[in-house]
Amino acid sequence: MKLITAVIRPEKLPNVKEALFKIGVTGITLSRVSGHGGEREVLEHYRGTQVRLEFHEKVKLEIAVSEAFLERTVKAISSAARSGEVGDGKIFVQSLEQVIRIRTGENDADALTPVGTPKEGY
Amino acid sequence: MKLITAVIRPEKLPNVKEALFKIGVTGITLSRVSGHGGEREVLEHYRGTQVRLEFHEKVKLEIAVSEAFLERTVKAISSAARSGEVGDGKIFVQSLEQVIRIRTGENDADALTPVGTPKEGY
Amino acid sequence: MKLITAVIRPEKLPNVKEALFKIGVTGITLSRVSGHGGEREVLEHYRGTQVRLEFHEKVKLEIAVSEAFLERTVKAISSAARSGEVGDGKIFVQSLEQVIRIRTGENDADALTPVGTPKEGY
Amino acid sequence: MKALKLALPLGLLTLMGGALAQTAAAAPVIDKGDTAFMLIASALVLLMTPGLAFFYGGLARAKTVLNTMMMSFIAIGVVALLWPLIGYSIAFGDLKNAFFGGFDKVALSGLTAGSIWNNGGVIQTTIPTFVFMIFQMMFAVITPALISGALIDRMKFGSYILFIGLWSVLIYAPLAHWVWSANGWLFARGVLDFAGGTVVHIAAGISALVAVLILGPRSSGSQRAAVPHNIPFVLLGAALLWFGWFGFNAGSELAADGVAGLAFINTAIAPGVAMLAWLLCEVVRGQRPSAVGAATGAVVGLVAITPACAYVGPVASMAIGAIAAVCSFLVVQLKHRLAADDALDVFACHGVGGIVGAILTGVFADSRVSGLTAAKGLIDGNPAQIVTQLVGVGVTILFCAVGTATLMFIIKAVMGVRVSAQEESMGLDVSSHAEDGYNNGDFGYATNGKSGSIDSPVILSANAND
Amino acid sequence: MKALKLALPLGLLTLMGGALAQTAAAAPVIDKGDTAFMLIASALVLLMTPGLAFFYGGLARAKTVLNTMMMSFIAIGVVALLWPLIGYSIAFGDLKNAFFGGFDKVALSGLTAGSIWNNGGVIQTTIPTFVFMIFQMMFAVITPALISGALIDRMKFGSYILFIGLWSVLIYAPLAHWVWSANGWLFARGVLDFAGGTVVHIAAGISALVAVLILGPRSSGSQRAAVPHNIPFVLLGAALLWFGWFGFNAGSELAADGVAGLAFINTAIAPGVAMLAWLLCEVVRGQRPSAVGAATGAVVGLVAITPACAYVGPVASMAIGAIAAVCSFLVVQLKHRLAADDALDVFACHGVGGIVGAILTGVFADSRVSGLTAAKGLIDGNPAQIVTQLVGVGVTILFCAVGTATLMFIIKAVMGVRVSAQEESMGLDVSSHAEDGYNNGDFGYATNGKSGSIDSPVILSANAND
Amino acid sequence: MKALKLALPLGLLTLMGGALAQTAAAAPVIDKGDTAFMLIASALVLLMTPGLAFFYGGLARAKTVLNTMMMSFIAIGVVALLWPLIGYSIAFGDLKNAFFGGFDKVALSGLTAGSIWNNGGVIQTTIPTFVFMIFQMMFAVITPALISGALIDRMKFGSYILFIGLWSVLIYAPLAHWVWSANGWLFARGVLDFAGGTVVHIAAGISALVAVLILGPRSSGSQRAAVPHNIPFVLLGAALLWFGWFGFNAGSELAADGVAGLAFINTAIAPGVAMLAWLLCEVVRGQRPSAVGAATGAVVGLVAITPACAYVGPVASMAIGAIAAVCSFLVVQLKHRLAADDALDVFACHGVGGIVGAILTGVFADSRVSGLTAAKGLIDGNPAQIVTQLVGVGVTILFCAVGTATLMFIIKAVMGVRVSAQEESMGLDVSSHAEDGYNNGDFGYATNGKSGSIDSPVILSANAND
Ligand SMILES: Nc1ncnc2c1ncn2[C@@H]1O[C@H](COP(=O)(O)OP(=O)(O)O)[C@@H](O)[C@H]1O
Ligand SMILES: Nc1ncnc2c1ncn2[C@@H]1O[C@H](COP(=O)(O)OP(=O)(O)O)[C@@H](O)[C@H]1O
Ligand SMILES: Nc1ncnc2c1ncn2[C@@H]1O[C@H](COP(=O)(O)OP(=O)(O)O)[C@@H](O)[C@H]1O
Repeated sequence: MKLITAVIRPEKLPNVKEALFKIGVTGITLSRVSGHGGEREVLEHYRGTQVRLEFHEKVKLEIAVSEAFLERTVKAISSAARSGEVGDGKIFVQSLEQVIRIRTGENDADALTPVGTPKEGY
Repeated sequence: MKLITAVIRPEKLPNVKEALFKIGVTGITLSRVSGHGGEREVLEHYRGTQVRLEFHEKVKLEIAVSEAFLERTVKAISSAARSGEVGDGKIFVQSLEQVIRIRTGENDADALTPVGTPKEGY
Repeated sequence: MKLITAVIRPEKLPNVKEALFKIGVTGITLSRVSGHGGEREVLEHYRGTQVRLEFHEKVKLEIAVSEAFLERTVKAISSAARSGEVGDGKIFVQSLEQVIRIRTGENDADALTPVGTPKEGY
Repeated sequence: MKALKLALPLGLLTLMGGALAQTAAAAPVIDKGDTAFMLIASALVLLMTPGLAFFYGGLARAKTVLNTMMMSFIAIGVVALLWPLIGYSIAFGDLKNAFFGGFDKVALSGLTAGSIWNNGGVIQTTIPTFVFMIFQMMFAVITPALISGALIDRMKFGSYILFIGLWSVLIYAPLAHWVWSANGWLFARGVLDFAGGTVVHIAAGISALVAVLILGPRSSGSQRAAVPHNIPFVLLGAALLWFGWFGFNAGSELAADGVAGLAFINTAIAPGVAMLAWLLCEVVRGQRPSAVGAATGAVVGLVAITPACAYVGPVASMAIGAIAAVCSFLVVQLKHRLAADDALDVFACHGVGGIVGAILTGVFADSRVSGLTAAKGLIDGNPAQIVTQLVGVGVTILFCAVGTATLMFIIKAVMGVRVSAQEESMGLDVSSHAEDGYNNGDFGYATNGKSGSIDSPVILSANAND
Repeated sequence: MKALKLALPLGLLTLMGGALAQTAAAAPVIDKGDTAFMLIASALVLLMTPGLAFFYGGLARAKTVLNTMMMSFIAIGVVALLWPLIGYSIAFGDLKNAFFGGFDKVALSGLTAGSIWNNGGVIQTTIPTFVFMIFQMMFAVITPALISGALIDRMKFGSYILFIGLWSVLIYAPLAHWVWSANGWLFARGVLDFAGGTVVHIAAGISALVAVLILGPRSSGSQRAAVPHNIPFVLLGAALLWFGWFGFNAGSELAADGVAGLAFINTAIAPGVAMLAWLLCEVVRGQRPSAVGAATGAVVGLVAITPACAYVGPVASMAIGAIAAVCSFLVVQLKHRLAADDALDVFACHGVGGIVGAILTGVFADSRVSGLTAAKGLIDGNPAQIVTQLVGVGVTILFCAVGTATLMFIIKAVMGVRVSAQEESMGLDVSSHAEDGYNNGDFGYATNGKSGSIDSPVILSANAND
Repeated sequence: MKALKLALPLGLLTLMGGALAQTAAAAPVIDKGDTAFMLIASALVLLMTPGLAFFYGGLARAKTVLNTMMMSFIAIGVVALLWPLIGYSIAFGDLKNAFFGGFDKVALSGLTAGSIWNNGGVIQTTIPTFVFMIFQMMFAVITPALISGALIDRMKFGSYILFIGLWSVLIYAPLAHWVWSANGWLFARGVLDFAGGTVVHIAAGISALVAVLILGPRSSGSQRAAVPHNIPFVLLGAALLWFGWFGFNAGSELAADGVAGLAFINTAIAPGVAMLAWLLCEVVRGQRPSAVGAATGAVVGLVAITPACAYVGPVASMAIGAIAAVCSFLVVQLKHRLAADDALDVFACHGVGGIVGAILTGVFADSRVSGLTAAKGLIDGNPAQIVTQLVGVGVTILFCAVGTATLMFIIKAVMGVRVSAQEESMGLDVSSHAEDGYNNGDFGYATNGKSGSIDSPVILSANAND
């Protein structure tokens, strides 16, 4: 199994979500992060003080998938999140040794199958 | 060493915390995340607009442990976080190549031993 | 490639940032986390109720680097984030199988090179 | 409005403060100055209820902030409907008996813009009856809202609405008649309550305590996490309460005169000193002086000075503020020993503060400062007043306890009073109001009310659907 | 200010409410009570604009909260400059014609602290002219600010400032003359608008609708994410609006008397009932009673009672509140069918509420309660008033629609009205004001204005630099 | 209160504005209109201090928001204790000398609800003495609170309390005597300061500057991160300040008349124009017009118009607002060159705004508008007034600088003035108040005060314990 971590623009989240749902990926964990990369700094002014915002708001998605789903998931995210401007973000792939579904104690690929879909893990 | 990442319900956090402390795990990093899985959407209404909350509030725990502690930690989390309803969350286990304690520069298992407890790493 | 995850004190962030920029690391993803380790609890009081803050505010940095950059990055963080007091935090290193730059679809080390710097990946 | 009414038992119809010595013979006229004052005072008292919403809302958790605030706001709606229709008539209608005012003023029948309030001909004021009615309505709004602080985090919103509606008509209105109407029996008994220590604060504090006993405690989870989510809101609420309280206390004189001035200065002094006293208590106990403590102390001082404000001098006012703060502080420390889970300390603040204030009114009332000869306490040579005050306190406690228990039991039987455990753990904002107090907007979808339309999330595969 | 003016068509110069029966012979004097009331009422009306800023700001997203709030705040600045310089003169200057007031009062020339307002000698009040001027200014401030709710999330801030400046001088001021000046043509026509149902609310609602048609809808992204970011702020805003509205409505009597009292009580009752009605609508539709709904309902009730407040009795006031809430609720449900992207429902709340209120004034005005014999509606035997009200509504709609469209087209041509798509997606707080509403401070650097100084981030290597 | 006092040097006891021409022979009576106005004005001024708490609190960082707000709130407590006990007597006690008022009014001895304020028999007003006392108290509350903005993020809370307590008694009260009491020496000198430009704003601004020089700058870490954490709170604070300022300025007339009306309109106009001027400065410097800028500009305009408000016409008022905003803006840009770390620009806003306003009062005071013949400035043919104003400014600066320095050095010697570096880096909310401004509640544990009880976290193994 793999853990896919994607850092994307917040405004692209709806697109990415739809793209993931279309290919059948519904297990997602999201968080709000700040990213620094090639984007220009934003300047703010408060009274006599200048403030540089070197970090931009991003959304991080963490998705555990079975090997079989890896490529299509990466592709889905990557095309749905692209604007073509600097700052679109990155996708990281790591290997995952074990997954446990807390509710049932199920292990590994079984744990990745959503409720009521006794299909092959994705 | 392993990195355990658990996504749980916020209301189960106190239980999980106690369970971890009981088995001697005290190094924990927490964050607030939003999870999407098998749970039902929540509908909200604001004037004429319907809002679907497709994501539910969750808490993510990241815990680095030595091999020896892996199983009991996973078990502790898994039983303390269980409600039996859809949405209880997942536990992910990844291998960890290196751990450095910033304060001392110590490496690996040493870095996982809490202050004042020169016992075997956990 | 490696994924470096560092949990540091918020007040040390400016130092760490400078240290990273100096060695040429500009791709960073930050988030706000709460950490529990060896630090003392903070007590708060609200009317008749005592509240224990067992968790302390920390900042988590995630940085993907090529092998070549690993050591100097870890060193930079570790020395810039050190105060010598309990609670300075930890650095975790994991292996990273794949990195994709969303904007271009580039893969692996290429994806780690910032805009306009066609030098060796770091 | 006690300054006016006190005149009565002594058979005096002349009023305090200046130009008001009309006899019954002279046609009563509206005084523009008094009317201006009472109009603005009424607006100030209205603002107290949103102030309370912030005071309570800031103390609540983020996931129940809206429910907590709505419990105050809805009181404006409910009482704005019921008070003109029936509550006012029960409280200030015809003077046939000592226990309630009757039905002649139902739906404000007969009142016009030209009516001047005279409490059935017994007391002549110089303000329009409409203005008196609305000033009183603002009191009737905030009193049940005060109770809500005890009930947050687990009460059904519908049951709460029913409860405060019935409470305001069946408990508040009669009590207001007893204490403030020219023929009310507690009024006749000589109980001193200038601006509502008994009718408002003891009534709310006791009712809160009784109501939570029937409602039951919060789940241990929500109790554990019960840390104020936004303390600046608590301070905002305290500030708006204090600001409005000037209308509440000084306005109770129904005229812009020196007695109103005395009521006003005490409404500034007592809570200021109570704030200091509360912080000192914290320091003495080894804690830090806290913002929640400052806000709480000020509110307790405001509560305690309410019955006394026009009767006592400024130094006595300092004493009342300090004593009430210490008493209330001690009760708050002990609250975890109580069976009742009074979430935001309504009893400890309003109940205790009100009782202390009512009794100390009997101690410190001083006609040499106020000029109100009927209002003498211990220090002015009338120790018997303390007994009278105790009677007032006792009757109020009894009536409110029995009345509230009855209402709560009936509502519990008819429709239930608690949300389900699951709704409680979700937080009442989402479960009772389908809203979140704070949104960052990125993770949710607005679907324009058209489910399945082109704007809504496209969900194609079956297994993605739940 | 209608109670005063209504006297005119009937040739009566005597005023309502008591001691004001001076004939033209007696030297007019300032009444301290009335002046006290109007000074405070003016302060209350000022507070409505920040209240609106919170009402709108809370409903907006976190990344446009400042821009949304600034659209209200800047209106205070713009109108505080333009109203004394020119707007006041256009609205209340000499009485040469029925369509605008002239230029004799430009820069308030000739006014002194001793001037008493008498609308060119026709109507004698007992308040200083300065006080009348500032009370009116507060109305001129909030009216364009109301429009802003429709325009948020995409309008250029500079264009907005130009728009409201021109709007307040060229549209608001003449309209105020028509409806409220002693020789205004709608006033002469007998249109009843006590406190600004037409001039303020219909004008703002219609202008908002027309302006967004020209401005265009928000990007689908910002529309989708348009969930209120801070509902306690919405409640705070509603509370401050309500509080200020007492000054707005009761103050429009320009005197502290029984008519002001009637206006005041209706300003409490109608919105209270409207709040309940809105929540009931939500429940009937199968939703939960929401905090945003309660706030919206109360505001709609306030809007609807504005033209009627001093003319109708309390039960009629309940009816007006309830009917307006239901109408407005229905329009809000349908809003997604409209082409116009009226972001915060300015039309549905102020337009619809204002129209319903104006018409119902013609139905419920009842001189038996108010004592204002010139203000009779259907239930007081004067069905023709409804037609008169419809004329007022129609003229206002027409004038504002044409005027707003003209202004917007000109500004669009001259300097554009929309920010770029990229600025819109960043959020206007950062792109138009270079500020974030909320900061946690850890991730940003304050550089003391000295770039490159020792305090600023040390950036050494070239490839780290952008 | 200058309109009243100015009458004196000219030997006139007749007061402005209408019906008040009683000679000493006629028994003084309370005017209901004036009293109504002053009661509400006092409430408005009280609200300014919480307004300030939000203005400052929003500009502070999230981890020091409570400490910042408490520095304002505690001023209410401290001064509510000290002003009635001693401060009032020093400022407005018997008239034996020109430098302080004496001790005859200690603990308000001798005052009753019937007392009418006449400043020792020299000036006859028509309001109760209690009302005058409390109106003045509200000024004494906010002035030291203003200073706190400079001191945030590092001052010991206990030392701060001691400082403002001493400051209010030893610096504020005498200064108030000099400028506002009938025999104060600056008053006799003819210094024009209607509502407190010198006594309140210059005093606070200078004291802030001197105090921070002794306190020392914040750590570079907190200075760096010093970005406003909640700008809507800044706007809320500015709005409440502005709202309250109407009471502050117009109330200083102590009567509801045309002069109060003039003071009121200038209190709306000058800050409105100052807001625009500040935003224009930002744009001229190539920045964006910001919300913090709008709020700051408005406050600076309010400060600058304070001494002048009842003396100048509306166009002069615009000029004062604009000039003060530009001056203050420039000083803010230069602040990083100063050694003093005046965290929230108290000197740049209140000091500079106050000085500019005081001097411009000497330029623009115009008796042809105000009717106050003793208040003539340059444009009214009295250039000498500018010199008089400069004397007033100079004396205030000198007295406050020396006085504040003395107090701070003593307190520093006795108990220290700064928290430890570690406490500063934790943030003063946790370290001085053991509270967090905002909590989400999930990560902390409430333990009901019973440590070790069944509700507290079960911690079993030793190595888990710290
Ligand atoms: N090496 C990295 N490690 C971790 N996060 C990174 C790294 N490089 C980029 N990111 C994340 O991706 C985001 C976008 O990267 P950026 O370099 O700005 O744009 P692009 O990927 O289009 O070149 C950054 O804001 C940051 O959150
Ligand atoms: N494949 C996945 N990748 C990442 N996070 C997941 C995945 N599946 C579930 N989660 C996280 O776990 C939470 C609970 O999962 P859910 O499917 O709702 O319940 P259950 O595990 O009980 O079937 C989700 O809200 C999400 O945060
Ligand atoms: N085993 C661990 N797994 C995950 N995070 C850890 C672990 N140990 C420590 N941390 C993180 O590092 C922070 C600092 O650790 P702590 O033990 O307090 O100090 P130190 O590293 O100086 O001994 C903690 O607050 C926590 O966020």
